[in-house]
Amino acid sequence: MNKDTLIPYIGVVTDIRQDTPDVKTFRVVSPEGGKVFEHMPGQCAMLSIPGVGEGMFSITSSPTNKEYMEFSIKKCGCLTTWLHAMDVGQQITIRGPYGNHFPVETDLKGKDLLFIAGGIGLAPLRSVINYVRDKRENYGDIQIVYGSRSKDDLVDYQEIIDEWMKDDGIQVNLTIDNPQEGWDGHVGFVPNYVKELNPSLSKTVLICGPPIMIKFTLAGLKELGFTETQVYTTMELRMKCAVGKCGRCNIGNKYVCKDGPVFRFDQLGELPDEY
Amino acid sequence: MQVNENTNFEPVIVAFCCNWCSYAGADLSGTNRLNYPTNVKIIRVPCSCRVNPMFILRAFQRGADGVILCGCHPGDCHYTSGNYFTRRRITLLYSMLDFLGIERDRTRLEWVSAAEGAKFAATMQEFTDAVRKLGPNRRLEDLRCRKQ
Amino acid sequence: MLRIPVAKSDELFAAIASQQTLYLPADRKDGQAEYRKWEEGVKLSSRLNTVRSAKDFFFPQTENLAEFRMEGKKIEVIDIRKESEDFVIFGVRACDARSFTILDKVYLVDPVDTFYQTRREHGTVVTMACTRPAETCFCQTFGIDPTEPEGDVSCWSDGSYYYFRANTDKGQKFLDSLSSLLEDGDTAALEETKAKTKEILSKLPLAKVSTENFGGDKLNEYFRSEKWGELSESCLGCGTCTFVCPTCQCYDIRDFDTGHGIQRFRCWDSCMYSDFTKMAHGNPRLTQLERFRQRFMHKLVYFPANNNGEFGCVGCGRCLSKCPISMNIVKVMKALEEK
Amino acid sequence: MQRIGVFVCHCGTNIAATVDVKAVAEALGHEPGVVISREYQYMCSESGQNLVKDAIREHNLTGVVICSCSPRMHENTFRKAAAAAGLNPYLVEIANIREQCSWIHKDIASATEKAVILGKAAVAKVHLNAPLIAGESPVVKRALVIGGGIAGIQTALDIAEAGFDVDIVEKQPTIGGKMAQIDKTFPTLDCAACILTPKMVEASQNEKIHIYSFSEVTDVKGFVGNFTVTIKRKARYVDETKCTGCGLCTEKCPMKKVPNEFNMGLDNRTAIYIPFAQAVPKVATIDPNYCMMMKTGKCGVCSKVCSVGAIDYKQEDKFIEEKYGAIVVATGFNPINLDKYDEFAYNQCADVVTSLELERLMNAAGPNGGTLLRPSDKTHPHTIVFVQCVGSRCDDEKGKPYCSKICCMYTAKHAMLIREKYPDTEVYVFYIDVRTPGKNFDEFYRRAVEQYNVHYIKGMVGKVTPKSDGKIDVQASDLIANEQLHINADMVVLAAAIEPDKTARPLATMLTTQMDTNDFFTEAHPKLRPVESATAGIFLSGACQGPKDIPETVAQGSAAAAKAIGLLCKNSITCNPCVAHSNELMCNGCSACEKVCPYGAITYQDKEFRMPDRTTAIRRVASVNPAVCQGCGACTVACPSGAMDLNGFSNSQIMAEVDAICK
Amino acid sequence: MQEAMINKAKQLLADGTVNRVMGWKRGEFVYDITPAVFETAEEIDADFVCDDFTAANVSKYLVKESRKEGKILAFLKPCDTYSFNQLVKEHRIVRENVYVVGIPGGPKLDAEKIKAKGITGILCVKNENGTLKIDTLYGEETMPYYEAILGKCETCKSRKHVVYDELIGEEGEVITAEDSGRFDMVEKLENMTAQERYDFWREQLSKCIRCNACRNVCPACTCENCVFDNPASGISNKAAADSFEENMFHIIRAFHVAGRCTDCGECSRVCPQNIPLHLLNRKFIKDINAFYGEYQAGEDTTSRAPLNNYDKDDCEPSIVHERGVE
Repeated sequence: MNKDTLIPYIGVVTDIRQDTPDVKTFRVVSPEGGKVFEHMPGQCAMLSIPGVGEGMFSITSSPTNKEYMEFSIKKCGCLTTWLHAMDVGQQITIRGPYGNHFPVETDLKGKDLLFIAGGIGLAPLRSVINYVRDKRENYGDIQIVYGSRSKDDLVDYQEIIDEWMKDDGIQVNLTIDNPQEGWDGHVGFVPNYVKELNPSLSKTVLICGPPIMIKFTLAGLKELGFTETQVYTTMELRMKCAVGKCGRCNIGNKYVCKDGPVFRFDQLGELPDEY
Repeated sequence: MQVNENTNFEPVIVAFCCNWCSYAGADLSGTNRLNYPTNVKIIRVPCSCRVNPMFILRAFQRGADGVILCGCHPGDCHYTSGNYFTRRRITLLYSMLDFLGIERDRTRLEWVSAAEGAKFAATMQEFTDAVRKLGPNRRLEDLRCRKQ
Repeated sequence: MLRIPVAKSDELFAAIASQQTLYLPADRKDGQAEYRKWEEGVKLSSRLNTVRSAKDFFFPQTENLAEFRMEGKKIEVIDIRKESEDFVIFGVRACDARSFTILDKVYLVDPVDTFYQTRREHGTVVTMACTRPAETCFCQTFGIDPTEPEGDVSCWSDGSYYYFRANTDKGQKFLDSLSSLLEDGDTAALEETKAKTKEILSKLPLAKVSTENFGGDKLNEYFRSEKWGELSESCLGCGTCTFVCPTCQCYDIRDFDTGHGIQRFRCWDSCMYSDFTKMAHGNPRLTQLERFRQRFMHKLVYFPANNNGEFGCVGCGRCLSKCPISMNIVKVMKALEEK
Repeated sequence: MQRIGVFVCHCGTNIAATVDVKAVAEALGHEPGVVISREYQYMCSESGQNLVKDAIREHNLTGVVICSCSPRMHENTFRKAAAAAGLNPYLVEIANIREQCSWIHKDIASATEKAVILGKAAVAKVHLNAPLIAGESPVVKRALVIGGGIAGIQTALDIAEAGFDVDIVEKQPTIGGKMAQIDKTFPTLDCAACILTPKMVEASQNEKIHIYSFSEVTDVKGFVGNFTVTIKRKARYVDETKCTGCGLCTEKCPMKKVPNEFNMGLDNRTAIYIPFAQAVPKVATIDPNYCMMMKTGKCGVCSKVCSVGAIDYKQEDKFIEEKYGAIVVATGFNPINLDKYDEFAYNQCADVVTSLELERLMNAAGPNGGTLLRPSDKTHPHTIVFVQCVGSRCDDEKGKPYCSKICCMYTAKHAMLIREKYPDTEVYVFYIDVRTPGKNFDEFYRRAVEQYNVHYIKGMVGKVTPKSDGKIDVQASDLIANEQLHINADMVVLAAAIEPDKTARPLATMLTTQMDTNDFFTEAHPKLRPVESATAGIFLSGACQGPKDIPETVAQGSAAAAKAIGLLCKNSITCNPCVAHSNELMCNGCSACEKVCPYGAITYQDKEFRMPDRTTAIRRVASVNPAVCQGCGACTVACPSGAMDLNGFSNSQIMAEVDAICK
Repeated sequence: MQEAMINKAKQLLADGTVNRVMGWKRGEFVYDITPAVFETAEEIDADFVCDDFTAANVSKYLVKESRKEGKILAFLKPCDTYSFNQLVKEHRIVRENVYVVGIPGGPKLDAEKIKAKGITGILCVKNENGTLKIDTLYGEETMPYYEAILGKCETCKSRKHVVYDELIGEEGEVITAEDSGRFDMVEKLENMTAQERYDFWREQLSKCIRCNACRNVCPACTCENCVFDNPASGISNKAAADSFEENMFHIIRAFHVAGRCTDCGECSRVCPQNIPLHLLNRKFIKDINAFYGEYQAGEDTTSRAPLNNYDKDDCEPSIVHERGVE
C-alpha cells in the first residue's frame, strides 16, 4: 500500500533556539539524518505530538539548506506550549510539504523584492529571504522591513544582524512599536514605517504579519501606488488534513492548505472576506 | 492480556475516598494492618461531592471493573452538606447505570468514617469479591482501551 | 436484459454473499431503513431510502489512521491499514450512487486518500432504480434520472423481476459471477414501470427546483446575500443534515490516548458545528450564520467552482425530512433566488 | 514537557519489607516526564528532605512525587521542603504506599505492582498540577456580636479583653436578654441580676465595646476578615447621647397602660420607658404605638420635663455601615407561643402562666414585688401544678422535636423556691423524664424531691380547665400508679419549649450560614468545631446554636470569642489555594453552583463580554471568593458546563489518576 | 386558532408591546415547519403557521432572542411553558423581554409516523373524525389519527400553562403520570433483566450518529460551551468512535439535565435515528419523584432543583441494589 499523506514521518529535534520570550526555533531532521522531505519557500508542514495535537507550521528554513528544516513557533495553544517545553532529542511527527509557495522561480525571478513582516510573521518570509540570498543572482534589490513589539520580540534578531545586514544589496529596516532602552533604531508601527520609507513602485512585495498590520500596510502601499497584483501574502486558518479534503480552511472555494497559503492580493480580493 | 473469563481474573477497582473520613479510614486500616485486596487503588478527593459521574464512567472506560465511592457518614461531612449531594447524585447515576443494564455490583457507595478502618477493609474485600464474581467489565468498556 | 424473479431474491443474495460481503437496505423495528450485512432472513427494504446514506461504506463515520507508541523521547508510527475485502452494496439509489462520484472528486484527487481509495476499489455498487419517489426528492435538479441509476451495476425492478445491467468492468465481473442465476428476458414490463415513475417524477412538488441560478460564478453575490441571517436564525447548529448527507465530506482528525498508545482517527465533522474552524487564537466563522452559509455555499457555489459546475448535492431529500427544524437546501435555494 | 522527580521512601522496613522499593523507583523512572527517580531510607528525615531539595535545584524539577506514607502525615513536610528549594509547594504529590499499600499487603510482588501503579497515578496527576499561591486577605480588626444577651455580652467582653474593638447589636432598648428577666439561677439559686448586671455595666464601660441597642442588622456583605454590615438604628425618639436615664419622663408620662414586655405583660409601663432599673444603656425609649404625642400630636410632657432636651419626636431610623473581621451570632431564644395549646387553657386563664412569666411573678422587681400571687386575683396560690415538656419532644406540628434542655432544671428551681418561701403551697410537677445531666444538677433535683417534698409525677397533663370558683382543674395521668388524677390547682405553670429567635432565619440568609430545620444555626462540625459556623468568620454563641443553660452559654460565648480573637489576631488570612474557580467564558450563570455551596462563596455578577459575533453582551457569571471557599468541590459537579473546577483536584487531574490506575 | 394568534401578534406588534414575534413558518410541504422570528405584519400574514405539525418547542430560541433589543412575543404551548420557566429560573432567559402568549397544545402529528406506514409522496394531511386523510402523489391514503400522534404528545404531561402574560383558549390541567402513562415504558424496561435492558439500549444507542440534534434542540442544554465540545473537559468527543462514547454521551447528557429536564420530548422528536432518548430523562424524573418527592422542572421559578438540594433522610444508593430483578 502506498504511504498515505495523513500518516506522518518521524522528525528529531536537534536544536532549539529561544528567539523571543514566546518564540522558539526548532531544527528538525529525520532520524536517519538529513531532511525529512524537500520543500519550496512558503510551504508548510504538519507537526504533531501524538496525543497533544497536530498543527500547520510554515517551514522557516530555506530549501537551499540541505541539512535540516527549521520551524519558528510562537507559543499560543496546547500543542505549541508542549513544543516549547521540549528538549533536544525529542521526536515529533511531521508530514508535508503542503500548500503552494512563493513563486520564487517564476513571478519573483529578477524582481526587486520588498519583504514586510511583523512579529512572528517573519517566519514564513525567512525561508524566502534566505532562498533569495542563496540565489542572489536571480533577484534584484532586496529590502526587508521588519517590526515587532519590542527589541526582544524580533525573531531571528541574531541572524538579521550577523548575516542579512552584512549582505550586499540587502537593505534591512527594523522597527519596534515603543521606545526602549538600548534601541537606537526606528520606533513606530510597520505600516507607517513602510510609508516613511517610500519604497520604489518597481518592487514586488511579500508581506506577512498580524491581520491588522497587513490591512494597514496594504492600504499604505496602495496609497504609495502599489497595485494588488504586486503584493503577496501567506495565510493561516484552522487546518486538519492539510490536503484540501477535511473542509475547514477554505476561503470561498480556495483551500488555504492546498491552494494557499500564498496568495496574491488580487486573488484574495476575489474571495469572500471570511478569514 | 487474554482474559480467560472468570479464572485468574483480577479486577481493577477504583476507590474514590474523601480526604477527611474515608481516606483516613483507609489509612487506619493500614495502621491496623488490616488486609484487603491489592486490586483496590484509592484516589483521594477533598469530599465525596467532588466526584463527578464523569470520573466514574471514565474509570469504566479505561478498564476498571468496579468503582466504589466512599465518603463521610451523612451528617458528618467536613463541609457539612457535601455528602448529601453526593448521595443524590450517585443514587441517580447508579440507578441510571442499572437502567442501561450495567451490572449493579460494579458500583457501590459506602460511608466510612475515619474510625472505621475495619469497615473499610471489609468493604473493600467484599466489593472486590463481588466484582471478581462478575468477571471483566464488558458492558461499559471502551474497546480501544482494552489491554492487548 | 438479464433478470431474476423477485421471488428468487433470497437465492440471489445468498449467491452474492457466498462470494463477498453483501450489504443492503433493510427495515429496522422503528420503520426506518438502514444498510445491513445480508445474512439469512434479512429482507431488502421497501423504503425509498436509508436514513444514513451509502457514503458510510467508503467514508465511514470514524476510522483509525495510525497508531503511535511513545517512549521517552521516541515516537513510533504504526501503519494500521489493512487490505480490505471485497464487498457489494446492493440497492443503492441513483442519488447515493451519484454521491460517490462527488466524493471521488474530493478523495481521489491528488493527494489521493488511500483509505477511501482502497474501499472504493474493493466495493461493487449495485444500484436500484426508484419506482416510488417521495415528495422530498429532487435529484432531477442535479441531472440525475432515478430510473436510470449509475453504479457498477444498475438494477431495476418491475415488481416481478429484478433487471441488471453492468456499467463497468467490475460490474460485468459481478454479473458474470451470478450468471447461473440470471436469465435473459424482455423489458416491456420494466419500461412500463419506468414510464409510470417518470410521470410521478414530473409531478413531484420539488420537480421545478433548478440550479440555473447557482454555480461557481455566484460566489460573491450569494456570499453577501442578506438572506443568510433569516435562513440561519433557527438553525440549531447540529450535524444532522451533514451526517445524513451523502455528499458531505468534511472530517476531523483527533488523537485518542488508549492508555497503551495514541490512536489517531478521523471522524465525520460538520461545518455547522461551532468548533469546526476554531483555532487557538480565534475563529473565522464565529456565528451560526457563517457556518450555515458555508455549508450551502460549499454545495451550491464553491464545489461547482472547483469541479466544472458539478454541485455538491444529489437531491436525495434526507436533510429535508431529518432537519430538526426543517431548514434545508431547497429552502435556501429558493430564498437566495428571491430578489 | 515536565521535569518530574520521584522519591520512594523505605520508611525503614515499614514500606521496604513488603514493597520492592528499588523496583518502584526503577519503574517510575520510565514514566513520561520523570527525570530522576530515587529511593531513600527515610524521606521525611532531614537528609531525605535534602535529597528532594537538591534534586529540585539540580534538575530544575517542575514536579515532585513522594512515594511514602499517607499525605495526611507528611504532605506538609514535603511541601515545605519543596518551597525551601524554590518549587511551588503545590507541585508536590504524595503516593500513599505505606498505609494504603505496604501495611495492608503481604505479597511483595503484588504490593510492589500496586505501589508502582499508585506512583504512576501520582506522576500522572503532578503533570497537571499548577503552581498555586495561597492568597492573603486582610483582616479588619473589629468584631460584631449580634445579640446582647449573656452570650453576646460574654463574647464581647472576652474579645474586648484581648484588645479588639467589638460592637454589640441588640434589638431591644437594653442589653441583658433573657437572663435579665430571670429571678434566680440553678443550681446555686443565686440571683440572676446580681451576676448579670455587673457584666452589663462592664460591657457598657469597656471602651473597646460599643453597644448599638435598639438596633438590627439589615445587611451583611463580604467574607471572613472583611465583612461589611449595615446596622439599622431604630428611632427611639430620645437622643441617646443626651439622656441621662434620670427616669423623670417615665414618671410623668400620662400614658401608663402599656403592657410591659419586660414583665411578660403581667403589668404595665409608660409610653416612654426604661425597660428596667439596671438597663444598659440606661436611656429612655418612646413607644410610638402608645405615645400620645406621636399619635395625636398632643402631649409632649416628656419633652417638657426632660432637663437635657433629649426628647426628639422627629427622630428617624438611621442606617450605619461598619466593617468587621469576625461576626459572632448570639441571637438567643424565646419560649414558643402557646396559642395552639388549648388543652392547657393558657389563653383562657390568667393563672396558667409560662415559666418565664413565673420568673417575673417571683422576682422582686416583678409586678408583685417578689410576692408570688395569682395574676387573676392577686391571691396567694396554695396548689401549683408544673407541666413539663410543653412543646418539647413533640412529634406533632404544634411543638418542637427536640428537648429544650433547661426546663427540668428551672422547674426544679421554681418548685424548690416556692416550697422554700411558701411551705404551705403544694407543688406538683408532671414530667415525662427528668433530665439532669450537669454538674450538681441531679443533686439539685433530688433536693427538690427529697428535701422540699415537691410532688414529681411521671405522667401527662391531659387537660387544664379553669373553674368558676377561680380554681383550675388539672386532669392528668400518673403513669407509675397508672391512674387518672384531678388536681384542684390555683396556678398552672407551663414549661414552654424554647425556640430560636425569629430574627435568626433572615440573619442566617444574610450571613450565608446554615440552619437546621428548627432554625438553630448549624455549627461547622458537631464535635470538633462547635462554635464556628460553616461560613468562615462567623461564630456561634449561646442558644442560637441549640438550647443551653447559662453556664454552657457563657462557656460557648467565651469559646466563640476565642475563635474570633484567633482570627482578629492575624493581620491577614492565608487562604487555602485549593479552591474552586469559575471559567467565566464557559459559565452559564445558572446558579446551580451557588445553590450547593455551603459557604456562600459563590456570587454572580453581570459582566460585559465580547461575544462570538463581535458584539459585547452582558452575561451573568459566577465568581468564587477564594477567601471563603473551603474547596469541597460540590460546585464542580453541579456545574453542567464544566466552568467550575477545583484547584489541586481539577477534573483533568482526577481523570489522569483514573487513567493511570486503570491502564 | 392560527387566525387568533395572527391577530394577536399583529395587534401586539402594532401597539408596540413587542417588536418581534417568535412562531413557526410554513415550509415546502405540509409538515416541514421551521421556527422563525417575524418582524412585520406582512411576514406574519404570508408565512405564520400554527397547525398539527407545529411541534417544535421554541423556548430555547428565547435564550438568545430575549437578550436582544426590545420585547419579543412568544407563542408557547403548555409543554413549552415549562421549558421557558426553567430557563427563566436558570437566568438564561430575560423574562422582561418576552411577552408570553399561551396557546393550546397538541396533540401534534409526526410525519415520520405517517411515512413509517409506507405512505409516501405526502402532499396534504387532513384529520377527519379521527381518520387522517392523506393526499399523496400516489392517490389518497388513510390511517387512524391516533397512530400519527407525535411521541411526545402521546404521553402529554400537562395542558396547563405554567407561565404566560396572556392566554388564547382555555387553561388546561396537569395530567397525572397514571393518566399520561409517561413512565410506562420506563417501568417496562425496569422490569426487564439487566441483560435485556443492556441489549435494548445497545440496539438503540448504536444507531446514534452523534449529530448532536438532541443536545442542540434541548432547552436544558444551553451551555455556553458543552463539555463534549470542549477539549479541555477531557471527555470531548465528536463522532462516537466506540460504543462507550455513545453511552458516555447520552448518560452524561441525561445527568447534566437531570432535575432540569421538563420532559418536553424534543430530543426524541428530532433524533434522526428514532432513538427513544426521552426514556433516559424520564428515568431520572421517575427516580427523582420516587426518591425525593414529586418534582416537575419548570413548574415554577423558585423551588430548588432536586440535585441541588438534599434531605438528611434521603435514600441510600443501595436502593438501586435492593430493587427487583437484576
